[in-house]
Amino acid sequence: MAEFQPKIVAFVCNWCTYAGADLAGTSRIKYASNVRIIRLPCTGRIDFMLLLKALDQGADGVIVSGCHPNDCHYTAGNFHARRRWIVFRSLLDFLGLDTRRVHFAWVSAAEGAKWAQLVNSVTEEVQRLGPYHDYQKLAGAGVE
Amino acid sequence: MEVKSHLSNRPLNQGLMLTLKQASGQSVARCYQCGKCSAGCPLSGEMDYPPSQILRMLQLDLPGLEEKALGSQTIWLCLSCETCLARCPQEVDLPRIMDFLREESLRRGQAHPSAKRIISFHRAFLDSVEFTGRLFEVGLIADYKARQPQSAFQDVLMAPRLFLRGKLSLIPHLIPGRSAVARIFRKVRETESKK
Amino acid sequence: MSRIGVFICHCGENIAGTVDVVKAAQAAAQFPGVVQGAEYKYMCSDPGQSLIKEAIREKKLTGVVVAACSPRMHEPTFRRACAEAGLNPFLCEMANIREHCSWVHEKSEATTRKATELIRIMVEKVKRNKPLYPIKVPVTKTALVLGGGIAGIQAALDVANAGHQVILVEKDPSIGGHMLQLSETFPTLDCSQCILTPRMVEVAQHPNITLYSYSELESVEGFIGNFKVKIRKKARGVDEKLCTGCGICSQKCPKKKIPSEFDAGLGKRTAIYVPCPQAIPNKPVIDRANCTYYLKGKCKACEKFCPRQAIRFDQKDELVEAEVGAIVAATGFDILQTRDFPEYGYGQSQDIINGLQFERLASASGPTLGAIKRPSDGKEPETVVFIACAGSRDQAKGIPYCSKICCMYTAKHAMLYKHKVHHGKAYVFYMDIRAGGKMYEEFVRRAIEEDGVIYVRGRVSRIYEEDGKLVVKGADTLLGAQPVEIRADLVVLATAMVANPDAEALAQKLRVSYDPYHFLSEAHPKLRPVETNTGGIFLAGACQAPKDIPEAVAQASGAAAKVSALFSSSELSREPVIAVVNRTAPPIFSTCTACFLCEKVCPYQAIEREEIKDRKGNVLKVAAKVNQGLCQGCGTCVALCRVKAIDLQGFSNEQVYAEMMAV
Amino acid sequence: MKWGYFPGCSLLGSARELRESLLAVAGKAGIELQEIPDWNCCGATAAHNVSRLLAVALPGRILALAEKAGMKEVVVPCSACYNRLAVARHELAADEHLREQVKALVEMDYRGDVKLVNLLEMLAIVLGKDAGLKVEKPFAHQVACYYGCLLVRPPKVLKFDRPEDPQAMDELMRKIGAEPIAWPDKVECCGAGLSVSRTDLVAKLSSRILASAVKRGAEAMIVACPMCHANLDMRREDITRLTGEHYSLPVVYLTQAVGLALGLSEKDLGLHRHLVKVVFPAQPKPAPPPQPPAEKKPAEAAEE
Amino acid sequence: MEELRKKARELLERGAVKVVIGYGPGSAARTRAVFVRKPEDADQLILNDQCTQNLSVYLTKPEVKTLGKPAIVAHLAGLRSLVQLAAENQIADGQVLAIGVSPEGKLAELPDLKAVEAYLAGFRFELSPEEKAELDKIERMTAQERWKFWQEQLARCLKCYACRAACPLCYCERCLAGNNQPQWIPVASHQTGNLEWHLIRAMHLAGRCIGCGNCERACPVGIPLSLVTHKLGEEVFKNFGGRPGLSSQQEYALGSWKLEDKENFIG
Repeated sequence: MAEFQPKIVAFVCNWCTYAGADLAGTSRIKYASNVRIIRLPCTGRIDFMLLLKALDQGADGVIVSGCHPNDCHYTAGNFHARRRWIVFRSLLDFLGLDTRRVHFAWVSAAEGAKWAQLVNSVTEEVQRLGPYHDYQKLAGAGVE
Repeated sequence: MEVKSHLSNRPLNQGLMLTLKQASGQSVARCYQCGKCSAGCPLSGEMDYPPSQILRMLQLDLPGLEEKALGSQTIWLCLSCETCLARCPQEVDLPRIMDFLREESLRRGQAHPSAKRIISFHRAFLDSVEFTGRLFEVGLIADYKARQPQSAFQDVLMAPRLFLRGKLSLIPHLIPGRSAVARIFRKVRETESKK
Repeated sequence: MSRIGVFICHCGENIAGTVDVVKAAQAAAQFPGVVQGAEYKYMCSDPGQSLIKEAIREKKLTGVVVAACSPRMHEPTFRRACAEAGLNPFLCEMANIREHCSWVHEKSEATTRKATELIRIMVEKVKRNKPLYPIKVPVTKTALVLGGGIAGIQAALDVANAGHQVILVEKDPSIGGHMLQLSETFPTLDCSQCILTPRMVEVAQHPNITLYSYSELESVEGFIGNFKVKIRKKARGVDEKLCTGCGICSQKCPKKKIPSEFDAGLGKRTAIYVPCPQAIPNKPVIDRANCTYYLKGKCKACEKFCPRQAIRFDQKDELVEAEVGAIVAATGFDILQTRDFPEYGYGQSQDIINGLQFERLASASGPTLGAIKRPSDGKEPETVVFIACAGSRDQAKGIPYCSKICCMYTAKHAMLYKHKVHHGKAYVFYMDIRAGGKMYEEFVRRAIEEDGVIYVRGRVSRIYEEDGKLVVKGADTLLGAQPVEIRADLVVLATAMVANPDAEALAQKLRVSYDPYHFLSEAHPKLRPVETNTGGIFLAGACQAPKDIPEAVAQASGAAAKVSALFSSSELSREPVIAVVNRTAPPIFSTCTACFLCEKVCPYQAIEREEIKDRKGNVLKVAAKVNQGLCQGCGTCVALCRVKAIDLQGFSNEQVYAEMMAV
Repeated sequence: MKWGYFPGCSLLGSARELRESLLAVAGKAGIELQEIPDWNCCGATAAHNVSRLLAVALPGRILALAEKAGMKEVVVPCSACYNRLAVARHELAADEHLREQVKALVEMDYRGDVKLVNLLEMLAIVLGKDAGLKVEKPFAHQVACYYGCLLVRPPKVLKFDRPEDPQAMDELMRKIGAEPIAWPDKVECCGAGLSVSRTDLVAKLSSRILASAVKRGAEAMIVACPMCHANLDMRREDITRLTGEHYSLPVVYLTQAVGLALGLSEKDLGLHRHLVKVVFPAQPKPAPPPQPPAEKKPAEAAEE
Repeated sequence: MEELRKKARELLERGAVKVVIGYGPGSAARTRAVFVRKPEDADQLILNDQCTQNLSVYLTKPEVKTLGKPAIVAHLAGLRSLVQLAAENQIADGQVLAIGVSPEGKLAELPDLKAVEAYLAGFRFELSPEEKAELDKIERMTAQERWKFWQEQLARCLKCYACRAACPLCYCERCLAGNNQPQWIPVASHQTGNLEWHLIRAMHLAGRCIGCGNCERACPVGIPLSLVTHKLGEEVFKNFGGRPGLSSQQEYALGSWKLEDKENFIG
């Protein structure tokens, strides 16, 4: 357990990915325990500010996941989300944040194994990248 | 797809299965003994154990059975025609497993006596390649017969007729890079002896 | 000051096996605002629930966190418990430490730590929960049933008999589905049509049932109790009101060689046709792809001879709109075709047929009037080989699942064959015999012991033609996997049951989830087998998973019961997880800037514009307002609103923010 | 058109006529085949029977050499070699560790971007419109197209034609005026690698295949693989000796049939090299095979 | 300039508008906004190359709203914010009269939205070569360099919110930044606070900002805020097409979607 254990926060929609994660559970598929799931009704509800707050709180990696296109329980939430992420990602990149730490995925209610693989691969990548000091050390710096 | 990765999440048995899994990524647990391979195998009738039975021996993971598999004629009769793999509902790469078992049985010196001819043919073949870089057919036959005196007269009748038809060239093709090829053989032997 | 109670469930060993629940409970008790940290073997059990209730009363809890399974499992249970103890049910949240923790991680410090954190996150959330009250929405007491197979028919009749209106939509010209094609049914061997057709007639005559045959679902809008659906009535080319179903048109139709879908390609039909004599409705349709008039522009024989002038070549598809309160999907299944089997000759041999084709061969109403004759030359087969698991349990063909019905109908087929051809030989290649069901195992034994069907355990590797015979190369794993070769006259493949080709599209229309094989997903594999994740939409029959007739019928009645329950009152109360626009003191009245971007993104048109007036009625301000009946609570508007004037009850900014800060 | 070319060992010896007919046809089509310099044996069945690493390393060297010679695609007429090269190529692409291992063994770089062209694919191009060749003497015979194992299996790796009852060769045959029979043994195994060591089994399998073709009215069997040819053409006496069956069905290389149709001479195509005379209809059953001569010195001589 | 004064005088005289919002002389050589309500005051108005500020920002201020129907002197950017404000339901059609000023300084009286949109249709809107070059410079940097660059820039931010005050599209009565329940944006002007404030502001302007540059001009410490707004403007244009502020019917890029929106970054 000497190796760096990153903190991963996952924002998932209730209908697809949360259920998919449940399925991973009922199928007893083992995966990295670094992830903390925050459940929201729909990817459409996932405010970009939440991702910032996650980094604030010392998350080293963030996962955002919901229903595949056309599968949204609310018909279009994931489409709105998709546009939001397109812009948000390019903004993060433009301001020099590490976009490799912010992962977006579609995981359906039937894709328990995909969820497990997603969590594992993100955990491994972030482990490789190390703690997100750049962002974390910001807090407190500068004039009060 | 889920089902697969789900299976692959099961713990592996020990013994030969484990080495097999490591060497070839093949899990014998995937086989559900439908017998389709044995049904389609062109030589299963000639084998001491049909292919699916060999897999069964590995599945049970009981003392004695591994050896039985490694000592079987089956693994040497396998033609690597891949019919089994092409039709296997569980996509078990049986030819790959057979390769593994042959290697293993040679390594452990457990190869079935009657396979001697087959093995010496392979050996003769490879020696020819190791020394010349290519296969020298005449040399191969001669060499093979040297190793298999009892079949000395086999194919003898054919030889002159092939010769007359220009199908037997008496001079081996020595390739410039044959030393490089020989090195490959040597290094492979080294790596494998390390196992 | 909040007083939160944390209740941790062992779930037997399921959680306690990997998570140190005692340690977690102690830790939880130390969280600020937590006044109780308890753990118990089974929280969902009665004693478990009373544990919570007592705590609520004694410790005057202002919030409850139950750390157990997924909220998708037991949230209702625990919220009800809280309500019974006088705590607003929406002040109860669940921390998912089973599906998301104990089941997916090894027993370790880290796992216990994660569980504890998940609990802390929920504690922080629940501190900010507000009492909420269910929302009442009206219910349209009409059900839409999709699919007129046995499942759809059963569901429709049950709902209709409960006194509610039903709209039954069938894509084919007649209802009846696959069951109508079957000869006899296992394990009783009663004639399928004999038991089905009375039900079909009942549907046709039922005052509460509106039948749209040869029609398909176009679109769905709305939500539980208030769906708006569009149904496409495909152009029959026939005026149903005038047509008496006399059948002269078919007799006169010059195109007589079209393979009949109903006879699974073994029989022929005309271009204007009724699938079968028992069809409901007994009105023909014109198959435009094959009709000479549509192909060449002339013929119209049917029109000439129709005594009622009911033929309408210019008829167009018609879109019917309807409002329904519930939807039952009973769209059934499809099967693999023989062409899907390379090793069995890509379906090139006429004498290799699938199970459904054998049903037609054996059916008294079939192309051979029930005589078993092989398609190629009409001879009676001396030897028939039946192959179970053809495509099923076959990873290589992408179908790892068991089709469930094949073991039984294969036994039935072999039996029927032996009954009709006494001297014939019937071989069945199988991997396992799955005969779980009332009288099922007995049925299979009968086939073997009394009717002399020979079972060979093993898959068939290959089939090829030789001297007018089909050489079947298999192996008998019970004989040490010895190769077995049978020279057969007819081979019947029990081909795998698969989802309908358009199942995925349907799922997306209905907004229900589906599995990797495109079968529609139930809300819970055990406890909510007929519901979907979308309120008001239910499942019946093989569109959910392979099923036999009794199971399909049972599920259909189950779905009907759910529908009736939903229709039992004219109002239904919905979880108040909906958006609200804040209202503040004058002069602002609401931080809403009335930019109405929310209006544009709302998939339910739930955003209204409210004018805030003074006493004299002058408009002081316009602000967004949420129609509680329409809002489904996706929260897209909330994420988009820049001032955060709009918020989502149950997942409010404050709650989610707090969760975030507790991570 | 200029292509890389890997003859493989048998084409220098027992399958000499395949080489000759291939080059003749290629020449006719204006395709220049450039031999991979210093190529070695692919290891055939022997290699992967005793060592997986070797079975990948030997083809690895060949592919690496082709890359070094700047070849984009390489024609591999022998299906056995084709199969070994294709499989090795596949495994090297899939397994990074193995790739590094092999690079070290062959002491060359390996990218894996050489495209392999088998005999059928090549002839499809030769007979394609663009080549502008016309059939001069239609090969008007009923033929049994025999693909053997190695052109179609393993399907997931080779992705060539359909695994059971493939069609590519049948189409080529129709193009040159032949009439391919429908028969079930197109991809049944002839015994291949056991040719010398277990002739008895090979005879059995090959005999079955010949019988099936004859029974269904084939006047010739078309093959693409030297190993199959060796077993089906050269093993006739063993077949007769071990199974009692006698077949006079000629076994013709794809390239030879195509060559004949394109008007090339039997000599150029090496038809005289077959043990079973290529005549239509097949020559009648000859007198029983001669007993082994008392003194077999010349024969021995021919070997040493 | 005379022409402008004449038009303003005339508009006020015939009561077409109650106030003319334009530029007047400010301290030193700078200009400031003036609100001319009497015809005789029209001479306060000036128009020269110092007049760069986008005056549309005043249209949504409560104080200004009470003055009655305004006429506003607006360059192209000003006109575009006008259209965008209309699209966002902040000003009603016909309730603002625009005096358009072309890049060459020509005036045009634009009584309503239709007129404004038609007028704007006569121009092409894209980044100037200089602006492009600036963007490229940043984009060519490595992520690390960009991070360093922005950290240095943002380190100067005082959280004075001048950028917000100057922005014609930051019209919220209660800005999120003032919201402390929850406290989305840290109050303190430490690095996190600064970064997040500008991130959030940028996201809120994405697909809406018409690039007038008021924010950058207003910034007392000279943070190159236009870089960010321009970048997002281009991103939105590249991915979804369309530029804000050209039609009041234009869909808000982040409030709409297409099935084929790119998702190469989604696993």
